[in-house]
Amino acid sequence: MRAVDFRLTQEQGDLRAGVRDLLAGRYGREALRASVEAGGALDRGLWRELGAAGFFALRLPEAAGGVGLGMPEAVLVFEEAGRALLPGPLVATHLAAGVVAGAAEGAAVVTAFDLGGALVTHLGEADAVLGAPSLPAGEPVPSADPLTPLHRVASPPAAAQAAAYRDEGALLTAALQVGSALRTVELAVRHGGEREQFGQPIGAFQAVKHLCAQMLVRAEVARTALYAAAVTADAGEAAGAKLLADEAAVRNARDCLQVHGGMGFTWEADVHLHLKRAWVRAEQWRRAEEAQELLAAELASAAT
Amino acid sequence: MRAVDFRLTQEQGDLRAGVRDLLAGRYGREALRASVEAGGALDRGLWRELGAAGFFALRLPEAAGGVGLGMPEAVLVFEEAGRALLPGPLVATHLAAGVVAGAAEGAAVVTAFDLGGALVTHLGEADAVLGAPSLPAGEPVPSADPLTPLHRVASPPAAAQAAAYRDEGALLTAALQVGSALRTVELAVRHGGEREQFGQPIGAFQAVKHLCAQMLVRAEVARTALYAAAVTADAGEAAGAKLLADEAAVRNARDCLQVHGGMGFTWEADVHLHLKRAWVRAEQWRRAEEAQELLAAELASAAT
Amino acid sequence: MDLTYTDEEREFRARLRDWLGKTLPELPAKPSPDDWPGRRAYDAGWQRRLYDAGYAGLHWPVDAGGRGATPTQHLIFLEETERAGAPYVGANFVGLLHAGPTIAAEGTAAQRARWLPPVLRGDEVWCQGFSEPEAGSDLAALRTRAVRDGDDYVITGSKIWTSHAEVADWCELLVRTEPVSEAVPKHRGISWLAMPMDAPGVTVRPLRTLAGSAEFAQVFLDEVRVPVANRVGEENDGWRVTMVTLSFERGTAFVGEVVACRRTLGGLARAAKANGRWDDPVLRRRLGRLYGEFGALWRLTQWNVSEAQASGGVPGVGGSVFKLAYSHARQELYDAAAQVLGADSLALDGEWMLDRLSSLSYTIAAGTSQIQRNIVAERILGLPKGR
Amino acid sequence: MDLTYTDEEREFRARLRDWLGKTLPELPAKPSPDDWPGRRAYDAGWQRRLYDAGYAGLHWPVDAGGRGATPTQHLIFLEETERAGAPYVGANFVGLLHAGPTIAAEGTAAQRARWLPPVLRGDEVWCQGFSEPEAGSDLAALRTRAVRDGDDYVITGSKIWTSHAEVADWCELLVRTEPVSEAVPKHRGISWLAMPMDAPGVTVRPLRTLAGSAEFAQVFLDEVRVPVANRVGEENDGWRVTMVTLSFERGTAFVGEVVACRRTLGGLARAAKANGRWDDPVLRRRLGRLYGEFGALWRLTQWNVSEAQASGGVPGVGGSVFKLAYSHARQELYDAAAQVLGADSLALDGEWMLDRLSSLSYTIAAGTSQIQRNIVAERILGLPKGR
Repeated sequence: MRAVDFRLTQEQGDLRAGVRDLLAGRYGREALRASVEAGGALDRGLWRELGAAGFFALRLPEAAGGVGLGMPEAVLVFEEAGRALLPGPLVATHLAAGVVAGAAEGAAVVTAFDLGGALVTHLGEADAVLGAPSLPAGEPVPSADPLTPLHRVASPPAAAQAAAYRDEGALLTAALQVGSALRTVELAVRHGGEREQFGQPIGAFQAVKHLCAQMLVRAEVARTALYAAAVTADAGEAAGAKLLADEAAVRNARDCLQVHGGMGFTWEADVHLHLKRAWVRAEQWRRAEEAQELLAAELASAAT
Repeated sequence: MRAVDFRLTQEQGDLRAGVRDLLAGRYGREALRASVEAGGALDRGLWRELGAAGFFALRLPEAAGGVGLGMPEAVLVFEEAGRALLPGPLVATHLAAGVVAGAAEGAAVVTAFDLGGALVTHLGEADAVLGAPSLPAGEPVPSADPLTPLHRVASPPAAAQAAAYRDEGALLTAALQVGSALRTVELAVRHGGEREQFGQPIGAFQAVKHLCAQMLVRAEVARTALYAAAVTADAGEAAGAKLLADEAAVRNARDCLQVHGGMGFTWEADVHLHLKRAWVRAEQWRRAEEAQELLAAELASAAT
Repeated sequence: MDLTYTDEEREFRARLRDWLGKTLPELPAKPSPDDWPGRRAYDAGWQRRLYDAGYAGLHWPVDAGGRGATPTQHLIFLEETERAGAPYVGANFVGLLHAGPTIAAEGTAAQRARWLPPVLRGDEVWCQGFSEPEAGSDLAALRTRAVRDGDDYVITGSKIWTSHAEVADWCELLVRTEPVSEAVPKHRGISWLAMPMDAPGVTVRPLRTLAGSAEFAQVFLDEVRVPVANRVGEENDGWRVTMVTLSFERGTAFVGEVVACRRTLGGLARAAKANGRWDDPVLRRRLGRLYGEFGALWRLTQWNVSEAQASGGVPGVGGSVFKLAYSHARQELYDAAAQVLGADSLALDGEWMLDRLSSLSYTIAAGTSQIQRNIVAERILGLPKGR
Repeated sequence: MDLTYTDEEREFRARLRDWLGKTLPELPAKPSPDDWPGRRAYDAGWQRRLYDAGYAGLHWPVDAGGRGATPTQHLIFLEETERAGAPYVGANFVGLLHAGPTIAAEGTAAQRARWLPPVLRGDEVWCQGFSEPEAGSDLAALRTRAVRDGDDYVITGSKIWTSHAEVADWCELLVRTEPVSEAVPKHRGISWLAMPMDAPGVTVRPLRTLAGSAEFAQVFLDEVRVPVANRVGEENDGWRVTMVTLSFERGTAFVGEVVACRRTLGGLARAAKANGRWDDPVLRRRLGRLYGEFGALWRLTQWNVSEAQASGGVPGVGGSVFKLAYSHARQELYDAAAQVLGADSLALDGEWMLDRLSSLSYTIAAGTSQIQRNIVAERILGLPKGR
């Protein structure tokens, strides 16, 4: 007899560990910093390896050449990608598997109009835009996130174009945010344990300790919302997960920077990469006010 | 030569000290707790003494039997009243001086429709309602603040009735809030220095220390806004002062309660009296969203 | 990750729902908040009905007289009783959730036999004597002194924040049986006793809270004699015994409240629709955000229960994470309620303000948020202790 | 309380406004952010114009070559130059606001004569060598060692967060002249030196910030010889000498920025009106609130200046209160900007994001918010130090 059990199954735990190992080996800190210096240019070889590992085809049925797993497994995989700051239009390409040729295998890079306007990520390297009939022309603009190149297209499509993918896109993006939020807790705790000031590790000061504790609280609440939404596929839960995950990723990166002090303000520290990417993801698929309105509508209908 | 000088003049300092002494002698802790047990019933003798001391007639011209001082002096006096948790419709009666017979001398108790609806404070003991032709009938309702009895009137007047007094009412109420916010800093600091846990005063722990520091920051910023608004008589500055003072009074009372721990949760501690009164005042004359909208309108017109 | 219920669990829920539907209409009228004997009788009556229907001590082990239900069944029980508006555990809180589980885990066979059945039947009420005026967050600094005299301890001191002291039969009491010294740190030298509340020398003085009610009491102990046989666990080992109880408190004690908060949020949405403030996006999105947050907290409860299920029933420090998030969200809920109601929130004839006042204790009681953050930082994250 | 200006002050403002109106159009084009020599030349040119017009060292004492203006006049100067969009102090920041005032207060007549006039004329640029990689918040833990050798100190160590190091002529350097020991606590044994940046053994390595620019540098010192005559203040008394400088930093250094923030807020309102988000009450009220807050911060600046005026020019710990409020408000301003711009905030072709990135340092630089809260709690509120 199995009861309601939130914990990961053995298979899920193995999947997560496998992805973490893969990324640690293939996209460690050196690779990350190389991406940064390359302005977020994608490594097509890595993209194909991700495809071969099932990153994009994870939820395609086995009959269609996919891995045949579900959203709970997908969010675990994307959480790891968020931890590792893996660049690229991961969510859009994953959603394009089975829709755009080559996406499932990692042969194609697929982006999306997920920023709700004229800006598109990774357009310069994309083979397709999810739901768009052809690749639109765009002018590159300098991006706040060194790992996310941006283009501005002349005539963006109607907002409806990415709508069909919005719930799933938001949820997978929430998974990236949760991974980042958990990672910045680790970075803050590690720095707090190592950096000494006034004769003791700064992590021994309550001010730092309590910042870190609240970081963990945010990340864990968001993670729980994420996993639950992945299991239930409820639109309200997905919106809640995106909202909480956006807050957790952004706030945690900010607090992590604060714990790092001046060191956190340098280009060399990874903190700013988490913060900038969290800012980008917060604008993708479903912004905070959209999530709040969706939740308010659910509340209102549940309350009547 | 005098330059721009924010500091109090000698006369202003003396006025404040005088009011503080008066209230310490006439409305100390025993009197306060007696008011609480009496459900906020007013001491008419004290009301007349306040009148005799110029509390209500402060800004009436000397020719009209007043003290002939201005708003900067009035906010100092009201700040002291806020510190002491002095009960009664102080603002409405002050505004009624020269308008309602007996208000200036403290012979009359004047309340106002300053809660923007059907609720009126101290109606049961009031001789008049500011701007209302006659004393309306009302049913007493149990009040969240033991020092502020509430009545609900059957047919409240149009919101416009108290409008003429709104800017000044908001500013004087802000002064009460600032006084309360400064007082709760003192209470928290005193408790933090006295209460020992884990072998040291709790005020030596960063968690408590930093709470207290932020309390002071809130109170000082609000106080500055208050004094400036009192000098300039600018409607936007008055709205800003009310907004910041409401936040400071409520948040400081909350943090003061947190610093006091379980003791702060008791009826015997004064903390809850500050919190409940701050909640009442935040609803009076100009609520947060009204102040924000007024400020936004000023910003928009300044920006064009 | 599996959030579907088994057939057995669905059946359990259906039976319970059915029983609640039949039983709740039969309950007597609720007593007034100040009528302590009436409240005790009401709570005892409800507990007796639970007992007779086989729901008492649902999550207690079978050998302690419980039903040995899984944590998930316990969760279903709390969810359904809250949704149905069933009475709260009330006067039986300490017996069922603190003292009882402690005795079940640490007591002798005789102690279990003496104290557990009356708790399950609702016949005996327990209160808690842990905190002292000078020992709040620093609970281990407690000073109430127990001196051995033959087969008795003779106890002098005082306790505070004791709920239901006026009507309790027993008090789970922490006392110092060994003075603090160089050799004995404060966490040592504490013992756990079951004290009869009618023992000579026990004086109860009600303590008024900021909500104006006397939910708590101070308990003064003047040479109270308690038999040594009433000690649970070894002498001087009471701190460890207590931690078992406290981890229960921080683990699953808020399940019903999260359900209640979601219900409150629904009422708030209805109130906002009725008074027109729902049209203000500031307020609407604030409520939407809270709806998302309490949804997540409900899932976090399930998560903690899953963990407890796997670890054999004792919730871990994860309860601190939950409590930090929950107590903040709950206070934010009532701040939002005040925004919905505006000035009407100041009139106590509304239903919200008393709950708002109570919620002020959430960041203080059962370990302040500051203490919880220390626990999370040191025990979960492994940050170093300060000098 | 008197917020009206005297005739003299009004006249000062009118003259300054007139001069700015004539002078600013004559300025050369601004150099690019990465062109350090160009930036230095630009800043020097501006300072020279100020000098020639009689505005250099406005608030410095007359006997230090300044104009002996009142703090209010200084405030008017900062307000008007910011409103007019005049150049920032830039490369002359340390000379005019840190090192210069320190030398004016603590230096000998010869030291003042040597170092102050070139600062006022914009001829010499200073940088600051205080922080070290291992001594950030705990500045007094600095390790850079100065050993006396005849008439020189021989200095080895490294400094970090040094702005304008690439183009500076002088560095105000804190060094340890007495090792820390039982008898010598870390605040003792520090000395303040003026180090020529072209001295052999000085290496400057640019430090890239998260905004992608090299605003700071690390400075490595390898047996650098600095004459003992370059020491300001007594040997081992540098901590006290430094505190004079730092209290300047925390007191009035942000005046221009508050004016700039209010201007930014106006631009934000225009942007929100243009893209339609002004119609969203959530955003509109957020901006309204910020407008109120920055209004209050501007008044707090005036307050601090009034206090400084009364106390003879040295700002007190009240600067910590201001900095805590201001750094939080400034970060909130850019968060609000991101909400106004939505996804467009991610494109660095907009004007906001670089400012947003810079604002992240506000709760860290010149004393983290945590350190500021300690200062407020201990020095203003008198709370006890922890063990």
